[in-house]
Amino acid sequence: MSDIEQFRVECAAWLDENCPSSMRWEGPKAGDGTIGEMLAWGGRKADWSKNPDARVWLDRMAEKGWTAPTWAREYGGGGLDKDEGRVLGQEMARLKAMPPLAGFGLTMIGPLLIDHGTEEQKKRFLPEICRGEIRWCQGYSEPNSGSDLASLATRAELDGDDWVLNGQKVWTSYADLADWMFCLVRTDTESKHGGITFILFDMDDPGITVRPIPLISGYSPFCETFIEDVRVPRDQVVGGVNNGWAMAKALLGHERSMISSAFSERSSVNRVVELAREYLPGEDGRIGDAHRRDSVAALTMDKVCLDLTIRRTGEAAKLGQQPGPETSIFKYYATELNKDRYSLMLSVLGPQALGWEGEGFEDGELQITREWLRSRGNSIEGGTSEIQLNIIAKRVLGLPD
Amino acid sequence: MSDIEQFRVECAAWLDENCPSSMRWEGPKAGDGTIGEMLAWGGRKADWSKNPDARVWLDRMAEKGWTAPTWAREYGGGGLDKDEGRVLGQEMARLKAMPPLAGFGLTMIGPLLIDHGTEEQKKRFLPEICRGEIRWCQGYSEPNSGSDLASLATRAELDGDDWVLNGQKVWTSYADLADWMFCLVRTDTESKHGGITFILFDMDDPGITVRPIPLISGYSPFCETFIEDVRVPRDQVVGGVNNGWAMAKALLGHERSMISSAFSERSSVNRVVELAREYLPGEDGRIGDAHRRDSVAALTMDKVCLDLTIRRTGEAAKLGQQPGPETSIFKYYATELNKDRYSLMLSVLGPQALGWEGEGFEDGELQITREWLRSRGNSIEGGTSEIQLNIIAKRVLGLPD
Amino acid sequence: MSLVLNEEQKLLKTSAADFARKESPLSRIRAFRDSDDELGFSRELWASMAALGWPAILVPEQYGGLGLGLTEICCVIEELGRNLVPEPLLSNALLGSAAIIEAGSEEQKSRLLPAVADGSGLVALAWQERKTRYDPAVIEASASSSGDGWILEGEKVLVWDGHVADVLVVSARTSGAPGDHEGVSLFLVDKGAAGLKITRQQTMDLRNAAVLRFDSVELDSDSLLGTAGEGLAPLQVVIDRATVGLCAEMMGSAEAVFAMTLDYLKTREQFGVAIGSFQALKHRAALIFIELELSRSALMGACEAVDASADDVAKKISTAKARLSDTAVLAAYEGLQMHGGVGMTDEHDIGFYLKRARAAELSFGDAAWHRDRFATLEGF
Amino acid sequence: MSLVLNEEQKLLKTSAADFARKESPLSRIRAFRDSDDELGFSRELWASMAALGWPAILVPEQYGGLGLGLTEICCVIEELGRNLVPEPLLSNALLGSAAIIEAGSEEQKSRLLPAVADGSGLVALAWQERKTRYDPAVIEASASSSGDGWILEGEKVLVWDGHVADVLVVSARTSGAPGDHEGVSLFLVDKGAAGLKITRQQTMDLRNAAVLRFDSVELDSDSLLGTAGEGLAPLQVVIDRATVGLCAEMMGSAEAVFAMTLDYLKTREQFGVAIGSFQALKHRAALIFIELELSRSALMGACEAVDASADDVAKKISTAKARLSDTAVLAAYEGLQMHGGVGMTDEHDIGFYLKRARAAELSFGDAAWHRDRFATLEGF
Repeated sequence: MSDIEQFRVECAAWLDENCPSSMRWEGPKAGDGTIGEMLAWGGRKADWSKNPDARVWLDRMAEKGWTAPTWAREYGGGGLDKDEGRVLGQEMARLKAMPPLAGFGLTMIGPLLIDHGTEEQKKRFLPEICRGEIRWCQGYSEPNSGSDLASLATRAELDGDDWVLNGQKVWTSYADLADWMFCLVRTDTESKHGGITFILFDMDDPGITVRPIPLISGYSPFCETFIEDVRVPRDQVVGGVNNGWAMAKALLGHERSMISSAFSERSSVNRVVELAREYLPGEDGRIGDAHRRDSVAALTMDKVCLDLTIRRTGEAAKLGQQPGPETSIFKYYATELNKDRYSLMLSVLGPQALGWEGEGFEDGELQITREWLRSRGNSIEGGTSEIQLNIIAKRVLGLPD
Repeated sequence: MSDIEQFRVECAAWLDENCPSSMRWEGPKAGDGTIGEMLAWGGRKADWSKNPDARVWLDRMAEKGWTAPTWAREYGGGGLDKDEGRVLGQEMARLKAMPPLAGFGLTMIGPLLIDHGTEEQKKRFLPEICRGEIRWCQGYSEPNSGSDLASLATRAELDGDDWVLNGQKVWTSYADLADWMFCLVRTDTESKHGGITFILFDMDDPGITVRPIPLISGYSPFCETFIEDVRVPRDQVVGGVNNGWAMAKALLGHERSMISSAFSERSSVNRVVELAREYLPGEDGRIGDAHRRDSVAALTMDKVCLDLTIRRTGEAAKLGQQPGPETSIFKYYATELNKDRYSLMLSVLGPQALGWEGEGFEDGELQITREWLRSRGNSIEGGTSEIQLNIIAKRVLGLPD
Repeated sequence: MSLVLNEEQKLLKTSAADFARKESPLSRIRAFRDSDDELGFSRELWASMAALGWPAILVPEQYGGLGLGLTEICCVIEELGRNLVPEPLLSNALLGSAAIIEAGSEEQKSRLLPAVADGSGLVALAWQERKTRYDPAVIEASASSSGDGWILEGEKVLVWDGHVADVLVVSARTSGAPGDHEGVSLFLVDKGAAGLKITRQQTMDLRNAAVLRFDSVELDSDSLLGTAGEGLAPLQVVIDRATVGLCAEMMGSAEAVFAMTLDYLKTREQFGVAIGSFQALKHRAALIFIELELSRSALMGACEAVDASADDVAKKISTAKARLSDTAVLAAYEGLQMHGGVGMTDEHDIGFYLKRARAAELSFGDAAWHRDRFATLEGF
Repeated sequence: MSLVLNEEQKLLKTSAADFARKESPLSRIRAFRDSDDELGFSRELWASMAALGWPAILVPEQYGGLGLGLTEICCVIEELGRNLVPEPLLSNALLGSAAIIEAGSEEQKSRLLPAVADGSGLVALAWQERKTRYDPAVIEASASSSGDGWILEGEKVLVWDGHVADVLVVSARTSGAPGDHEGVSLFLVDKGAAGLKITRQQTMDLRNAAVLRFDSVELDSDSLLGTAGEGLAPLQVVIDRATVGLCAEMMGSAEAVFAMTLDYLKTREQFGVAIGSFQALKHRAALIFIELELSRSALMGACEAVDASADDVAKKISTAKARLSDTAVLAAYEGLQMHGGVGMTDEHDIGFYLKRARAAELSFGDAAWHRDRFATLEGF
């Protein structure tokens, strides 16, 4: 048996012995929480009461370094090579094992530190990330920046060995649950893109206040973060002073693709079909309203085309064609389609979509209405639809400014 | 009896005696030509063989000055006051009498000359216009101007007492049938809007060549007019040298409203309903295809809304509210609706819409296909849809440049 | 008749606009919501509105009303709609009392309408059930005769302002099955009737409404409104006119959300310029403007048709509701998108308009439903 | 199977692209039209295409063909579609000879297919009548048995390249009424058969087609293709695959019209700048690009499903035709509008693409028809 096959056997055996059965995800079942609740997000403020097995799974995997299997062992990773990492992934998939740890630490700030952090930063942060001891949030958007991220105004001024930060961040997801923030601040007002610095700080530092942002759909993980005279040591800058724009660009692509794939997967089109069958019943399981039936078919087919496009791009990537700016179409199309889908669901529900809570409505109806409202933000967050169209026009089609 | 009632009685009697019965239009009947063929357009090249009565009617009315009833008698008009003019209109409507003369002479260049022409120009041109002896065409567009009319390049250079013209005009409707052109030319290259002059010339002048422009739909009244060293006397400038932009603006409004009302009236939505009933038959005279039925209903209701809007604006105007730039919505909406209507008609015809001429298709099918192709130009001619939206955004909504 | 307002109507509209601006800014419905106010509106403000004569507009003069038309009440409702004013004008004047005017006996009118006109009495119309969707014939609530009177059973939902109405007009089957046109009857039910349970509903758009449960509610013989089994026709007339009222409300709120959006386009800067200078947004704003203009024409056309008792009144009403539904949703969707992230926050007011726009769209027939009705009326 | 082309397929596509660019610029169909050419294409160029093996792609190897798949022929058709190349590849390979491959006997295949493969024989499929619309069962042409053979009566329209076909595959009723699924039979008819009148049709999009009139045409017993009365199933299979071929053609022509439009946006100046710098046009161009990308995925998905004989092949084909129909029309409509007046002139090439886009949309089922079919296949 080759080394890699030997690894596969050992790996499978270990996983089978150590992965708690509740961490093997067969899709949503009655009594389960949502997948978001079942996953381990880690951090000092983690509440494990809903998913105690998740903590067991995290700790066991972290001990082997398999929360970040291909990172170096000295940074808390598994030290696996590419082939071994793939085998581990395959064996986890075979068991339907959930990832032992989720969040920005592993997916965003960790990789960035590996590429651009100092040796000290890597030693300080990566092991804690791998063990799920610190949870991260991202401080990019500000009330007056929006699509024009580079116009950010939170300023950092050097005072001795510390940067002193003042300003405000918005749309900080789970800032109330995070331990550290990676953040863009303005260190030079002369240069728009060239005056931005990427910096890390502890959310427990004095001067930081976090306030959740309720949305039109109700509760949301988004927060406002107020930053008042927060002192951050110089060695918490990543990638050098005034080099934050380059750091942000490296990460922004990640975020966009995550959001589009999240929305592409999350809500299945069949839900629209089932709703239409229930609320607009026709003969033999058909949808009784021919006009809506056409709309349901159109959206179902749109989803088929989107999925085919994602698959096609993936196959082309495997053949060595690097995906370029045309991936903006995923963000655009997936989010617009999701909006259309929820809009149609409301039309299907009719007056039963009018509820907020309480009497007169089914729970499922109330939920769809909330999700519909939330869906309206899909084409705003992570780069608006308009920004995606600008990118396509300029960078793919080469249309002039 | 008051003077005006006396006038009404005489007017009615005269009209009844003098208006040929074929000039009393009850709507299209079998054997009639189109209304465009039946109308008198006048001019030296007129062919009266299809409508000899139209010539009789024109001559009789022109003799009384009633082709332009409210223009002064000395210019060939009827010299009627406003009340008399209205009474004449009412009595003509009562008889369903067709206008005795159509074309740009009465509707565009005539009124412009009355407001801005020299006394000599009025004496020279207005009587000929009133008698239908000269037919006019309009030389605005050029191959490289398009929506940006002020960028026109046909140049006029002074040589003695003549302007010498060189350039090319496009989209000159009926240039092949017209006797005179009113035309914008560049007399100053330093100033874009301020270097344009409004000038008149005879189409028989040496150096003018006219070439019809076939469209994607086949024959069209549009022509290209090539202008090569055409000598035009100075006294054929209207409104002064380098003042042409003001003249054009006064006329452009006319043209836009004419085009939108033309398209709004021309093709009735019921045609879509009748076609859908014929090609997609259902039970009890209903349209059998529920999805198309929805589209037919939507377009029918759109037309109702457009007609109500035109009526509402008209009533507001009667109450003294001057229509402003918001009338751009008529041009936009009427033409987009007409395009949608023809697009839907093609969908209703299905494969029977694929013909150009000859075997395998009904005449009516072939005609709809041609009209559909022609309709695609509606949102381009007379100010593109994009220009209309720009006007609304800027001048109605006050959005910044 | 006309598609533009006459001087009296303009005056009425201006005074309603002044009233709404001064007395009822948008912050009121937010405050009612956040304080879990049990009425969801103010009886004092309602009294002020009554003093201005608004509840009396449609009540015939012999019952203490002004005997004016739909155009007049729409002038008021549109301006209230601009600020989402929560007082129960539409529900009372165009649904509850309208049913009494349309179907009631002389005795019933004389007894009930004077209080409607002076604002002291509120009447609500209970016509919708969970499966009604947009067809008032699809009801299961039933009334069986019992001696001289009736016994009412069933449930009604989305009874606008049903939580505060003194009298409820309730549709119920006295024969037939859900969907049948025959067999629908209308009844007057006192809010205090034994066996009637009224529960306030929390709607997403903060329109005040209630669920009514009838558990063997005994009704006198004179509680029947109109003729037994023939209630659908007057009910349909009432709902149709109320639909125009709803259109007027949508007109006001759609113009308000567009005004809010235009203002944002002119003031919000990105990349160093006002975002309203981006041509793509300009064109989209212009398209909304066009829809608003066409919508106003459709609304005025429907008002005119009702007030002139025109033959094509139902077609004009369906045209208006279809258009306003599409326009209101477009203006709200586009407005939210153009506001970006801030529009998604509960703190911003635009969410109220978005919710109201779709709730109104999905009430009394959405655009597709009215297109279908229009096509049927046109015979195709 | 895959949604991206393999190296051989890419090579085939590149060579077809080179061929179309060098040998068949758009000016060719204009020249054929303006000269009233009676073929509407060139036999010489067709011979060159045959020499490249294109008509042989789908013909099984035992009959002299290459035995390749739908993906391969679509590679070629797409590139020909880019220049609206008029030679009869699609009609011959995906309609006429495809019906023989699908339904023919061993004898019929051996007799007819070698000539198809080497390009010397052309076969057309006559399946549409004036009322067929998109349902091949809606036909009135009839074949009654007569002795050992058949007598054919009726009319077929829009027979692609029917004016030059040596052999015609004709659908006719041997029993039943228009719309019945049973009773459709397929026949092989020689172009010279007595009683057959072939008239070329002038289509708006310059696709070569003919009307066939059958006036008591006598057919031998061996002219029956497949089983009497059971011709609809193989016919439907053939039409479905040809639909994918049509999608490939539409893909090529939609990309061509978009390229033409992009070029115009970059070079045409108004108000002193390239019109492609106007954001409203930019966004619209980006939306077309998105549709083209989704369309390509739908096309590749349909090719893959056919070549892999997937269970959902019909759904994938309907998805592709619906998408391509919408995209092709969008790209042409927007392209024309962005070109402004010059695009309306017959002199400009964009009109050819516009006409072809809608003609293709209205052939073999438009988007709405395929959405309906998809919904039925999905059982809703």
